[in-house]
Amino acid sequence: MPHLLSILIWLPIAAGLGILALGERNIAAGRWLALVASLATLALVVPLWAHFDTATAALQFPEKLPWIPRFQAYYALGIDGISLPLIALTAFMTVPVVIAGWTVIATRPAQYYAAFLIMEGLMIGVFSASDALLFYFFWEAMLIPMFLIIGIWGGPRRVYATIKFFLYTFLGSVFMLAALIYMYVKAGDYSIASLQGLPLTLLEQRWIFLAFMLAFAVKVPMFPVHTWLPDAHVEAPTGGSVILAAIMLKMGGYGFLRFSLPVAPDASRELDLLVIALSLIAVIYIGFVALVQQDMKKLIAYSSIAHMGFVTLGAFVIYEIVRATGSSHGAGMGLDGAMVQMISHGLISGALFLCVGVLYDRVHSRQIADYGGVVNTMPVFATFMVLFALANTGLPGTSGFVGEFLVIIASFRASFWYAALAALTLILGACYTLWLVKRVVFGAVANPKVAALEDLNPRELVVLGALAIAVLVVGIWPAPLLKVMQPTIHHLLTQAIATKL
Amino acid sequence: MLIQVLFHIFAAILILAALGVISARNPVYSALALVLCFITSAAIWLLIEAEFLAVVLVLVYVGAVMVLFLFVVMMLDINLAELRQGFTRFAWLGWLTALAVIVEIVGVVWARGGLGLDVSRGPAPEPAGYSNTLALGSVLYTRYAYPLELAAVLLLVAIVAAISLTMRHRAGLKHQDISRQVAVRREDRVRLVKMDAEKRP
Amino acid sequence: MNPNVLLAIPLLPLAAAIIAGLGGRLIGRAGAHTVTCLAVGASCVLSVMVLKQMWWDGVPTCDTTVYTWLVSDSMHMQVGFLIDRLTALMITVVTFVSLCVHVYTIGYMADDPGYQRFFAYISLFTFSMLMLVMSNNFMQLFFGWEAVGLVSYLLIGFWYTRPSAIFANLKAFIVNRVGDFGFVLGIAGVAYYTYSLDYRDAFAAAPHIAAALLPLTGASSVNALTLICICLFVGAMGKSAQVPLHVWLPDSMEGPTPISALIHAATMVTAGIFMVARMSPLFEYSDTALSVVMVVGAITAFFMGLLGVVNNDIKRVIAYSTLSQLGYMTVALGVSAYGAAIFHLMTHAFFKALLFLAAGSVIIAMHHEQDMRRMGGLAKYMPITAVTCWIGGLALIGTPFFAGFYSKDAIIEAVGESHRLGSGFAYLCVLLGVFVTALYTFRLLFMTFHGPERFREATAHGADDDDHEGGKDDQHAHDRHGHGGDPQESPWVVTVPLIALAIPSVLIGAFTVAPVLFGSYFGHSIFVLPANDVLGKVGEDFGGAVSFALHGLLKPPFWFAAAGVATAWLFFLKRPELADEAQRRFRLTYRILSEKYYFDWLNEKVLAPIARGVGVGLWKGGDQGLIDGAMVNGSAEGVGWLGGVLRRVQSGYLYSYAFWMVIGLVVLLGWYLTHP
Amino acid sequence: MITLAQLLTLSGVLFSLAVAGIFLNRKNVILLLMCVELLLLAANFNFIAFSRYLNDINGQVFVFFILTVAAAESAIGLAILVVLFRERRSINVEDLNTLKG
Amino acid sequence: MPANPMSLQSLAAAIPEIWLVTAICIVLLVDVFAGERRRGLTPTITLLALALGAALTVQYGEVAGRTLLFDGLYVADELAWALKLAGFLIVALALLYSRSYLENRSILRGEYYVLSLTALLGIFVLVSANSLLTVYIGVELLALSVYSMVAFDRDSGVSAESAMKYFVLGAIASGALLYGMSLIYGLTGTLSLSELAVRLQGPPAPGVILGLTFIVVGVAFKLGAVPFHMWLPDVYQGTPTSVTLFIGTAPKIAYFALTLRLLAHGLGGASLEWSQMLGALAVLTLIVGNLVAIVQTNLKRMLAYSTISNVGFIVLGFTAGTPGGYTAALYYTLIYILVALGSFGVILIASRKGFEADHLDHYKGLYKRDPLLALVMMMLMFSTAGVPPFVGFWAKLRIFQALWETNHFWLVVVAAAMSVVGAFYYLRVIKLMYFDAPPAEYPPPQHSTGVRMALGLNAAAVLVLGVLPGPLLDLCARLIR
Repeated sequence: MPHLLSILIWLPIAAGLGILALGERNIAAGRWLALVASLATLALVVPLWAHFDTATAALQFPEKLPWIPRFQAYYALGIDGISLPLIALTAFMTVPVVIAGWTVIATRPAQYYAAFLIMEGLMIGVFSASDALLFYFFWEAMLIPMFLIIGIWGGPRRVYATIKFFLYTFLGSVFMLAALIYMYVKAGDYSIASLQGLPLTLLEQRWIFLAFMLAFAVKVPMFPVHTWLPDAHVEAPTGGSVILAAIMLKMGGYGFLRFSLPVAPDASRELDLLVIALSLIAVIYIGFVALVQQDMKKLIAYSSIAHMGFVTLGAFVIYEIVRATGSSHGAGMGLDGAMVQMISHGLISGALFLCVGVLYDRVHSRQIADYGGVVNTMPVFATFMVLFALANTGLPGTSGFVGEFLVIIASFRASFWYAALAALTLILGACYTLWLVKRVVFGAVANPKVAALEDLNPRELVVLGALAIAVLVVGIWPAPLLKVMQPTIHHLLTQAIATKL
Repeated sequence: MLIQVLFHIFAAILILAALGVISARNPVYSALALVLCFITSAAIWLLIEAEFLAVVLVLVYVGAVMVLFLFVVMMLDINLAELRQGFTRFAWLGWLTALAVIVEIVGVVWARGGLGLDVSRGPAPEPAGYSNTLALGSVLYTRYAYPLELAAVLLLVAIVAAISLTMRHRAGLKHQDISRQVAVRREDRVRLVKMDAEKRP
Repeated sequence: MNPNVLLAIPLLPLAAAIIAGLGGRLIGRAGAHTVTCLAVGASCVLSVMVLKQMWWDGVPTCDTTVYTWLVSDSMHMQVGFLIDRLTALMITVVTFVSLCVHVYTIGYMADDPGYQRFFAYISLFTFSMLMLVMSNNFMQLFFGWEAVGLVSYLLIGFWYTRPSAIFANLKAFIVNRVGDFGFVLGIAGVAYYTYSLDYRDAFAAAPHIAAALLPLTGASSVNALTLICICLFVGAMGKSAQVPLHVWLPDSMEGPTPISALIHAATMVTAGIFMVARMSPLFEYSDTALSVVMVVGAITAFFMGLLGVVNNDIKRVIAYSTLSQLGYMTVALGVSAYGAAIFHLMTHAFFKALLFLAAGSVIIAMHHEQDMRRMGGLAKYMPITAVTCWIGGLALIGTPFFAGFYSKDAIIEAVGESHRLGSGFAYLCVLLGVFVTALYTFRLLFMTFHGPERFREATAHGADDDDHEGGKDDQHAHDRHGHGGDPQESPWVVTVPLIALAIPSVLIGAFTVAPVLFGSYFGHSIFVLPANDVLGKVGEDFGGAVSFALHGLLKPPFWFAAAGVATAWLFFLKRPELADEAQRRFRLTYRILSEKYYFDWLNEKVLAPIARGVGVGLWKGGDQGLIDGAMVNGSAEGVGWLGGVLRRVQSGYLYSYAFWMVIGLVVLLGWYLTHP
Repeated sequence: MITLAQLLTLSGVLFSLAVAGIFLNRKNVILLLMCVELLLLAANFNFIAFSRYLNDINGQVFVFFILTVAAAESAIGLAILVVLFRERRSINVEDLNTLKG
Repeated sequence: MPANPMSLQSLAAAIPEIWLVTAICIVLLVDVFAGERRRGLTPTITLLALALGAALTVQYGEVAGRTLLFDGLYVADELAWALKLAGFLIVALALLYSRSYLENRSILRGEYYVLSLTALLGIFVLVSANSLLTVYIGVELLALSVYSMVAFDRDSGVSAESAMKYFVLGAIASGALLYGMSLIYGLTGTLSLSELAVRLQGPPAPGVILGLTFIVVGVAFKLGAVPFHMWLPDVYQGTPTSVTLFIGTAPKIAYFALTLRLLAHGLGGASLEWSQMLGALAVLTLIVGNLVAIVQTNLKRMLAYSTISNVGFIVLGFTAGTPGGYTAALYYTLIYILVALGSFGVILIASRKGFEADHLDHYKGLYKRDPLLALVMMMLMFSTAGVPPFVGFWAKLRIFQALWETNHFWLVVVAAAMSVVGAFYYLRVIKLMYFDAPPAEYPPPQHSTGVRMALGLNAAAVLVLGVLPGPLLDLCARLIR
């Protein structure tokens, strides 16, 4: 099927513009259009996955049109084993967002849906671009809809949150742009492949690595540039939080895998301890911070940071493994773990934010203190909430376990202490997540508002159910997911541990 | 030699006059000092055989521009009292800066090879029968036709701007409308009434 | 052996759980318990068949793979079954006890609104436990490990409206997570050295792992195997409630009694024991690790037993006895008498389940009163319960010929034989433990079934119940027998399991001791280095179950037990005032005991606040103060401030504008004229 | 005879005096306009000096145009001044500070 | 040099200027005779004249390669041709946007249009100047017209004040420029730029540097580079918005051309020196422009400072001192003009009779009051902030590229950091329009469909050029060559 990727990118964007064209007046049609479009996108992922050749690490479904001949910049698309799952995730997570906003978005629903669909297209673009300039184009463009989503449909402190979000990310990516252009000047074109192949001195690599790291660390987000995330999550509407946590954060990890490691392998080797240290700080420090949050969304936001710490840890621990064991044997596990962790965190955190959204729509409070004993009035919801919470604690059998398990095993190869510190998340994660569950879900009915709650409506049921199934499937049988990534990860590993000097 | 002496005299006057311009307490005085500046510089130009420009300078500036200045000064009934200007505490800083500029320029001029040409040489005297005016005129309307046209437009701009900025129709101001005066017809002015002579008793 | 059968054993309960859990509303209460009981019954039958095949038909060990969980960097992680005699024994025990509990629950939870949910949980638990014991690799082991933890979490918090319950289940999960922290590290270590998660490879590699050194810091390094084994054992400590990770078990009594019987006595808590036994090929090569195991077990065995003496909640007494018995098993592991440990695990499963269910039956009769001080003289009202409970008690204290005797005596002797570092201390602990066991057991029996009938006033003012742990569940506000009326024997669904469990509690020891303990039952499923084979030594003079028991009458453990019984009789039946006397006399000791050695105090009043304090500190200080305040908003404000300053340069005065221009000119000139 | 250096020096002095006049003067806008004239005069000096020195008439042509422009410029300047005075009833430089920051 | 004979044929290249002068006279006469009665006539005529001029330029004005006219005082090349065409369009748009505003302010007088035409003429002169003399005359022609436009609203004190400041400072600047020219002339003995380029080879003498510095000061003033920028905010804020729109857009072409022809071509010999000077000025400009813009409360003034920061980028392009750099500067200039047209246009539309929508708070909730306007403004703001898919991104990218090509590491860092700071105040405008509640009292913007359509197209161009930047980039590169 030709131009599948292009369709995946432009279909949602077109639909979004269509919804804008329909306008607020016939929003009913707009809603359905949004739903159909998002479902169609998801459906299109199926042939993508089906025709994906899991034997090769080469870019597949390639498309290449001249875009800016003067810069040798092409509208070049193509996916490999690490973009495919993320694209699938994007397509998958947009549907719940559309459904979740069905009735609850009162002001300007058309623009709300348009924003999300356009963003979906852009995000898929980020993951499928094989030209650095195109990548950056999508990467930045994506900020605009998110900026508006938080700012227009957000909570009381939305302005602070959204401007913080924008500037943080903008700061990061501007320097990435500078680095990209520098490499373009040296390489003569923007194709990611040639940037990866570009020979660079250690000094250049260092600077480039730092520039990239700034951009990606902000997105991931890594300590200490994570403070935009809690604010953004808390203020964003449910859908915004979902997309933010489920996909936007992944772009940081994707960037590390796609750019930092292959483009600046030597610098990565040199500075890996920095990243590892920051990741471990994220796991522990943030774990403690999450423990004391009073706001459900904030708590989940912080737990996201902690979980994303595993992504960066898994990605960079490979160098320590090589250093410690002298061979790259088992290093791939770290990368695998990072990838799986991204997917699973996408599902779980998205689901948790949807759960919070369900409560928020009813009670209009995110404060843990305003809840208690929800299970009495919403047993079905409680079941899902507990399930996702446990998945968040990395319970085996749920997707949350796979990534963390792989990363811990991999980091043990590097050093016992990395593994030990990383494994602390078992305890901390359980503490903050289950304490949240205890205070919100269990217990006697806390107040009349909770007593008045009614259980999930079919829409919410479908959404949460789908996510629950996804979480369990990935947890019980992750083999297919890893099979898709395998050759790419292997290729990436060889690129990452090779030297450019 | 004589020229040197004259030059130094004029130069001295010129600089003093310039100082007068910027330090006089009354705008009228500084305007007059400026006039003096122009005249002396015209003189110096004469000394270096740029007669035409010297003359033009006097005509245009002293004759037109400065009169305009004075006219404005007079027209605007400026409260001279409040314009009594004294230099402020930071004047020394200003003077210092001015000095710095002088030093930099003069330094370059006098430095060995500063300009890359022999500054101790003066302009070569023109041959006899040379007419500065003729030389100018011969290029002005041929080679410099284009700038000349532009200068014309420039003056037009000045006219348009000056008028559109300053001229305003104040209500109740009496002024004659030429076109109406010209366009007036006989009927408008005189009406011939036919009346018979006195009735006879 | 037919793999489908093996598959069926765990999957039947899972299916039942799913049906009862998701379809609970449709199939109703009867549906729920029918489905689950049938499923568990079926897998019980299958397990017995497996056991038979293993034991009598001598079917060889079977190690099959069900499916590949994932392949990462050429490391295959698979889901599979390892069925050897150890497994066979375990699955039989698990399914049998589970079955009893299912049946028992029908009566016990008769009119709990969460009826279906409950059955779903316990079937799910059966599934998880079976996955755990049948696993042939660490990943699946960990899955079962966590899954049983999850179910126990759900079951302890089954009555989620009770603050105490949801506190207890959170505590249970987190304490177990502390254990799992170590467990995961152990698994990672194994993966590191064998690049595989299958037992097979791990066991094969054990010797060379034992030779390897794992660098901890630049200078120091430890024996890899020791580290790995200790990490694994930390997991076992969490699951099997060894000091100091035992704190969750007593609180877990918040759950319904069947749970206490099924999970917190018979099966889940023994997972740790099973795991270590399963890992015997690893542990055997690390004396250090085994010493640690032994010492921890010994401490648990004795000191947790002591707590049973001062507690008045009937279920908690049994809970502490469970702790202590687990300690015995751990000690047995520590002296590499794995067989004895498993054997005791098995016997204990029966009689401890029996005791719990008996206690449950008492609790039913007492309208969910659990305080023994409000019981007494029940024997004549509920004979079956009393008798079965006595049997359980006798088995527990290791009366010769009873099941408990064989296992416990074997352990004590094995410890006696061992020369491992710390075995002296261990021996002392287990001997004194025997005395303590007898003491609290008979205290329980006497206070419950004999002596004055204190339940009449108890039921009268049973409402004002001082200690929050006295589990009154409002769900049971109804009662089958009117207040003040005499307590009556429980219905058959309750008594039948009691009897069903009483029989093995008496007999199973005598019948199985020869093969399981001293015979070749376990074969290769348990690995013991010849040097460590203490059981072998114990077995040398083994002349059959009867003579073993007769010998038992002459050995110190028996006399310790007798002394315990006597003391109990004296203090709690003959002259109860002596008990109060002693309590006054040894106030400090009593205080320490009744405060449970201040473990809970430490956790709740010290560790938890510290953690929260750290969290708040990092959040307010680190995130909001330093990063947001100083770095983010700080720089923003800095920029704004600078803007404000620069803005003032734009003063609005022509001359200053001109001045700046000239300054610019001067500077440019100056720079370029002085730097040609 | 008058050397180039002398002329250039003179013009330099004139130039900086004119500039100084502009930022030393705190009161009178008209004075600023006069200083501007002075400034142009300085430039003229240079052009004439060089043109004579190089025997190249173009410089003087340039001066010719400068004079023209300067005349126009002063006309417009004065016009603006008039407008300003009409509005503010003042030509005090220190009153020209409503726009700032 | 041989005086080449002037035939109409040879003058074809100068058609824009020639037509423009004619047009000026026509408009002047029409205005005089149309008088008070037919106000609408002059604007219409002017627009027609501009359109016709553009048409003529396209038809006859294009030249192959580079030809000198008027005895080498005038250069006609592709760049000049394109820039003049752009000039026609920009001025036309600016006048189109301004019309209703002028009416509301009752300053819709013929002179306004005449002056803007003369300003355009000045621009043209600069664009195709090839002699110091023509440069000077062009500068003055433009400056004088603009001074008088700034003061055009005779009833507003602030506009008079800003005009006066502009005038005086501008006079200083042109004085400095002139002084520098005189020195350069004296030291090279020629006024012709192309001749200069030939004669100025090798390391420049101090005298040349002296003259160069004066010229740089003059140029920097015209561009609005720090510390010669101080006229800019006051003028932008003080003058009627229509004039702000005018001076914020069209003259930038001229100043670009001025810098290119005078420094890059004429004084190319001393490129090392002046590029260093410009680099220093650029850094200052970026920092001051962005930082001070943050603390502004008046939109016009904020945009003025944003202009300054954009000038910083343009100057960076020249700092690179390579054709690539000039291309970048040209591209940036055109893009900047496009955006400035739009954003000041929005202010014009948002203002009503007796209500100047120049305070930032006037834009609160514009999104609810007038979605189209808000959308346009948002796109423009994102564009200037340099966020794709809008064209501003490419402008910045092109500058960065030029700087990397010449290894100006720290300039890149400063530029990058400052573009982040800059993003903040553009976002603030969007925040006001989109996230804040609309206050009741502000009158709704005007509904002149034509202008709105033009604005819409303007914004659309920003987007389209952003998605497909190729052609324009190529054009700029071809023009510089």
